[in-house]
Amino acid sequence: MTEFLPVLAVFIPLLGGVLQFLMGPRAVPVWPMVVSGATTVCALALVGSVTNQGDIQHMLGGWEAPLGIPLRVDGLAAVMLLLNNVVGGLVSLYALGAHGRSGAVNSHFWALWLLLWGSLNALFVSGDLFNLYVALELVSLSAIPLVLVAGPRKTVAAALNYLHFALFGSLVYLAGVGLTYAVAGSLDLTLIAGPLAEGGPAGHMAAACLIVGVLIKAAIVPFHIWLPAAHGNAPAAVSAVLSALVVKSCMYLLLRLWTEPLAGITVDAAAQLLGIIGAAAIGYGSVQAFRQERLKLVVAYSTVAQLGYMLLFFPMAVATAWEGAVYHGVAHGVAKAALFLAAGNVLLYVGHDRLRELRGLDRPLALSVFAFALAGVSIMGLPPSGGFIAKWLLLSAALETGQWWWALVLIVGGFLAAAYIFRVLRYAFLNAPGPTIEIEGPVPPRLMSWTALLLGVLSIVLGFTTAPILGLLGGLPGAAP
Amino acid sequence: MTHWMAALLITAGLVFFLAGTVGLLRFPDAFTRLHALTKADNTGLGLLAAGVAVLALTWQLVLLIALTWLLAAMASSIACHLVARHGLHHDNHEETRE
Amino acid sequence: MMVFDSLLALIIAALAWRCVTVRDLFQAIVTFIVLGLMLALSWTRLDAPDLALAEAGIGAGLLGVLLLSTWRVVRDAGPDQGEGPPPSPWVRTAAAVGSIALGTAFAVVLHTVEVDSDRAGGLALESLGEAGVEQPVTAVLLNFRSYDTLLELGVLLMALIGAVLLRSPLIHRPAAEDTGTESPLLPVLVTVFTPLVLLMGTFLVWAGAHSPGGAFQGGAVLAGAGVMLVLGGRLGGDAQVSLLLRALLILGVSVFTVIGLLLMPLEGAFMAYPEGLVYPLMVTIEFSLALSIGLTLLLLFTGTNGLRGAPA
Amino acid sequence: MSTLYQAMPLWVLLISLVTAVAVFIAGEKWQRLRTAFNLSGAVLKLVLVAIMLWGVDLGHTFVVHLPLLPGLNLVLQADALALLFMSLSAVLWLVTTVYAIAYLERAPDRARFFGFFSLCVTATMGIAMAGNLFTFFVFYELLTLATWPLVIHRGTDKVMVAGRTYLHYTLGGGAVFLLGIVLLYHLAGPTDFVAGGELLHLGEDHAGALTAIFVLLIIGVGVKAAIVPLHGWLPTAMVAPAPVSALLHAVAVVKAGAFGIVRVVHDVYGVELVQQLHLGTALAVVASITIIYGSLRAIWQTDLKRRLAFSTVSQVSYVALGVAMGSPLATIGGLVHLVHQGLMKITLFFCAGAYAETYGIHAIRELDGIGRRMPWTTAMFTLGAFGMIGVPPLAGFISKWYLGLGAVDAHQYWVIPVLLGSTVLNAIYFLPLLHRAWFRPLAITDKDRGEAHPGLLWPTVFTGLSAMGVGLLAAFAWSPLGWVELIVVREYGL
Amino acid sequence: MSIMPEPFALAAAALIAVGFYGFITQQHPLRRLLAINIFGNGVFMTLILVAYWLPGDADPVPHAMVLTGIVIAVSATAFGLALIRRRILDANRKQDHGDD
Repeated sequence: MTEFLPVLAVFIPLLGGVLQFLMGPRAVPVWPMVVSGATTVCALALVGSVTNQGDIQHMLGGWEAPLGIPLRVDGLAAVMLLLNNVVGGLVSLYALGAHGRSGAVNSHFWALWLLLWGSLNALFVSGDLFNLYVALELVSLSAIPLVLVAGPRKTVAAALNYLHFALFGSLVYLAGVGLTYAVAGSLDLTLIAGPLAEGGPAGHMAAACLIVGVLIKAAIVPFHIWLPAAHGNAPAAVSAVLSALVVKSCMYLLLRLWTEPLAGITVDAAAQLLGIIGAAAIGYGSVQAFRQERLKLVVAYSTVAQLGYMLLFFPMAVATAWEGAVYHGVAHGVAKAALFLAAGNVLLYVGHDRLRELRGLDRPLALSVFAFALAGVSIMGLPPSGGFIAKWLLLSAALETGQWWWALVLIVGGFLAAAYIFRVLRYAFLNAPGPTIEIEGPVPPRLMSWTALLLGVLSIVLGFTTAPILGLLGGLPGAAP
Repeated sequence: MTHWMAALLITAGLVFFLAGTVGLLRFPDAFTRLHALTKADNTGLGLLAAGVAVLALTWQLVLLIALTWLLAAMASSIACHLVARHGLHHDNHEETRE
Repeated sequence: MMVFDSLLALIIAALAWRCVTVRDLFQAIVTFIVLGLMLALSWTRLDAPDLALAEAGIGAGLLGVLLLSTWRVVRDAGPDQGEGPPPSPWVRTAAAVGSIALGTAFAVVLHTVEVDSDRAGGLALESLGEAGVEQPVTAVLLNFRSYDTLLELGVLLMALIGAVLLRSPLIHRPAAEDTGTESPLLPVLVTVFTPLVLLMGTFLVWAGAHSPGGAFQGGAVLAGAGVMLVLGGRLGGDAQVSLLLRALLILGVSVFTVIGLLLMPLEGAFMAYPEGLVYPLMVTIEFSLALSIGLTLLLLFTGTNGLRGAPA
Repeated sequence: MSTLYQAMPLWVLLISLVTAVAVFIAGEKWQRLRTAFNLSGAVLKLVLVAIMLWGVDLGHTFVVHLPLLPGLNLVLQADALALLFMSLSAVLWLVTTVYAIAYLERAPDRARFFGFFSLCVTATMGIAMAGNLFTFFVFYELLTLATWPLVIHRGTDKVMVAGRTYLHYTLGGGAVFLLGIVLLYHLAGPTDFVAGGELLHLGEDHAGALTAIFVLLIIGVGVKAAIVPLHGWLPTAMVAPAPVSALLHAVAVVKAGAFGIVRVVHDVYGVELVQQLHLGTALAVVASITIIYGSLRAIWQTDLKRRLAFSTVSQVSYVALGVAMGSPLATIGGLVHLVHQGLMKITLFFCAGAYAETYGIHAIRELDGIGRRMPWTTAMFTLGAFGMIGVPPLAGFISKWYLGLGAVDAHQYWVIPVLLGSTVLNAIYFLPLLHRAWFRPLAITDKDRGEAHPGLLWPTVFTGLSAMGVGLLAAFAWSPLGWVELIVVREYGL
Repeated sequence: MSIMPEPFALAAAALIAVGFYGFITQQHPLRRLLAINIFGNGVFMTLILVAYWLPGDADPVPHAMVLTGIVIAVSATAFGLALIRRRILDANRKQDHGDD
């Protein structure tokens, strides 16, 4: 039974989304909630069985590699599945408040969201280079229409830009897939490492294409320009998913590719370059986040910055850095979802998210502001939170490898994050006269406030659940235990 | 023998195509261009099809080639007609400049 | 043949360059379509007739119609639809240098790559006997790597939902002032050709088992028939969508998934077909796929929720 | 011993955390319920701390391990030193809560205030019970975060600026501290707080690295301990409501810093290593400079709370001074000052708050003649001020006496003039104040509202009398001095 | 492989280079989509070459990949075109409102 779980984790939400499309508005919200629940349960069961029994593999169609496509769930995939499905389940609950009424747009939202959910699960369980390309495209092409749910007029430009980059990035990746197949004759992630390493210039070109393609899709500086508008204008639930999970899935892919199929071919210069890009992303994203005048753009630029931390793994490439980078992905995912959901509540209540006019919000929206603050702690990397553990691990790795400059980047990055998080909180707590909230929308439904808060609390709780999660993750692939 | 015949027919077809293309490039406006294109290409295609048909081994294949030619000729004629009509009714010579 | 190939390659490169650099958008689009046809030609030279069919039908044909229709909207909107200022000379130079470097690198790599000839494809060719169909590409698409195909159908569906969300229809019914002047030949075209095209689409799907063709190419041709009906005024977009249409849209992906899931406990793997049932199952899947693909592509063309026959 | 009993540190921590959550949930609406939660939490905590005091005296050990990473544990342990700080916090939390309920009687956002207040106490408890540097840091940063909403409680533009200054200092200090910890862990592996430290064996080979790390760590905790030149946030943070200034800035936050210095010197490095690296004297010099500088600055402050703040800057460094000298007697002086200064300074801040709340007095010149209107408050203020100056037999005298003895013991004779000078300066900035309050004609023109609200007065009286009591009864075994002697005996292995 | 120039390999490289250049320099969203598609065609051509280089019959795996790739690229492009149309509609509507 356990070997069927990866398939179910992909196809429950995928088929659920397809059937939602078939049934239309009448099925909202009962059917999507049933599917969400089933998906979460199934994925958690999958994570549980990986925890207990180790890696799971399922050869699709019964064909052996390299003929068929393998589904594999190892520690890394299991951790990402855990993140994906916990955040996904909570976002579904939040969306029940935001998109729970029937109506064509809401129906499309649920169809796309369930499809996106399934696509992300498909990405995490895939063990095949080309199948990963298809999964990447699935993720992008369900994510971009989701941006439009906020109303095409506001979002169409952002969506178009997003589409351009997503499409271009995946084609670059596909070029890498093609070259890999040329030198390796296989697409199975476990079979291509050796041939790639001996592939000469073609091997290097393949590796470069794969990495650059994923970087474009992950919105890493300087390929980030599509991200803020898309993440900043999408509906809250979608922004949360995009920032917490979608770009994260690309970072996951980068980690996976680097440590497994490309392990023999990566050069130190490239690793250092990735680290430098990461540092640049941290600096640039944070400064931009600090300068934004809209709440959701602050959070969106924060994503640009936070993705940089995961890139610091590459130059260090020791077990501690591995754990730190993955943990950062998890912690950031949870925290960023909380931030966007909280921001969505603000937007719902106030009708806009212009920062200067959001004064004294902590009284009407105490729960959301609190959620924002808790998640902010994790984003700043302050204890006790998941973000802190990640920062601690990365700091330790920096000293372990003698590359102390990354430690400075981490410390400065924490400061910059504090600057933009506290800037938001300052407005929220401000009582002084000045432009105040004029249009007061409905107070967000309790469900929406509490899901945001729950995610905020989770991002703190992650500061104490390190042992089981890192135990599930396992060590750096290829390194001696 | 059949090879030579086929070669001859195909070459003739190509000449018509060439002529049509030259017409397309050289004629002044849309109508004359259409004229060149449709006339020359239909004939060219016919010759080409005939050349290939000579080489065909079974009569089914010949039938298929004939059908192909018929359909292509019909399609291009109707398309030409539609384009010309559109040009006439809209009196729109924008695209004929250059 | 070397000369011919070189000429074709040169034309392809020149067309690409022209498509990117030509000032006029219309010309760029037309160049793009021609480029697609040339690519199709070159791919037949490279032993890839399936892909040539697909490129000519979907990449150049269907996409071409779509591009031209969109071009009309762009043109009607006036000249100010460009995106901001043109890039600075610096950007241009950097892009030129970058692209030359990229192109050179690719050329060098493609000329020096030591291709591994012991590969999955060879295995696929050897295992054709177990795949249920003779045509290797179909075997890969619907059996060995059917999962990719299944997921890809999801991409189509998502693009459709996205287009529907945009509510930017592109229904090509003759405009009101044109109705009186409608060509008498157009109905002929539609009446004569539609059945033929439908027949050909069906044939392509069915032929996919043993010769070039398959669900995608067949679906594209089916969509082409639909496009023709739309352009001929026999079929129009509709804001309302019937349950039947939606059911047909998801038919492919549902049939595919349900077969895979139902057989999973029996065969021990998702999408493993039981011996003896391989061929019928694959044909069932292929036809439902083609139907869904055709309808999806057609709706992507109209940009609407649903379809409506012969508008009054 | 049952595990539940063993896990006492966890319960002590959770009780204030649960209180915080309960207060947040009760919110603005259910005021009585919230107050009930708050007070019962404080009382319960006091009871638990008392039980632990008794337990530690009997020699029980309380340790809780929560493994986070291989080799990285959250460790909560209650040794004698921890309990010293915990008792202080627990007692003063209850007292300050009573005071704050009266002080904020009609103010808005009380749920938020008391929630974060309880969270601050949680953090302080965590700092006290931290069993290693990592745990210490976790709670140290939690304290920063939980204090910020209290500093900016009023929400005006002015306090926002103060809040920003506060964050600049504390987050900066935290970052430096973090760097120090990571470096130390990298060098020596995870080290728990152990009397005498565990680093002595590294002293030979890594003297430079250890010195650098020591400096980083001391800067990190020095920010909260307001050691010059890292003291800038403390006077600015006086914009916070009086109970915050009283408990947090006079006691919890600065004491957390001072406590951190004690832990670093005694339980991470160990006195022997600190002396071997010549760091003790350096720290003593910095502490002395802070003592003199703070006192000097206090003299020129015209705002009552700011003068008290600079007095805090000066007084807290007594702790650092005592610890740095490396003699048992000086250590006794330093540690006992942790409690003594807390009691005295909270009394002074309570009085300042009472003045401000009752008659709107902020500036020192407005104090003229207030002794006649508010005799009890002013009496307590006088007690606190005399204690600060070090008039025998009040609490401050005991501390200074032991510091002086320690200086002689450690042959650091230059410390004695520092102590004397500080005493003189204390007198210079406190005595004119007392003179104004008792002997000058009344300055304020408001109508006579008599004494402060009982809710403000009684906590003040309690702490004021306690400050006197711990001095008078210092010789008893259960006095802070007696407890500190126990600690020092254990620390030095005497 | 021989070092003889392969015309189609050069064409693939040219398509990739030109597509990249267009992606960077083109401002109009429709032109950019075209450039991306040209880039994609270069990639497809590469894959087809890889398939062609298998001794004996052409390798069906890259062919399947290209077919999948074409369908994905076309559906994404179709969606992109819908986006472009929508943007123009919105811009027009805004202008109309401006005229009122």
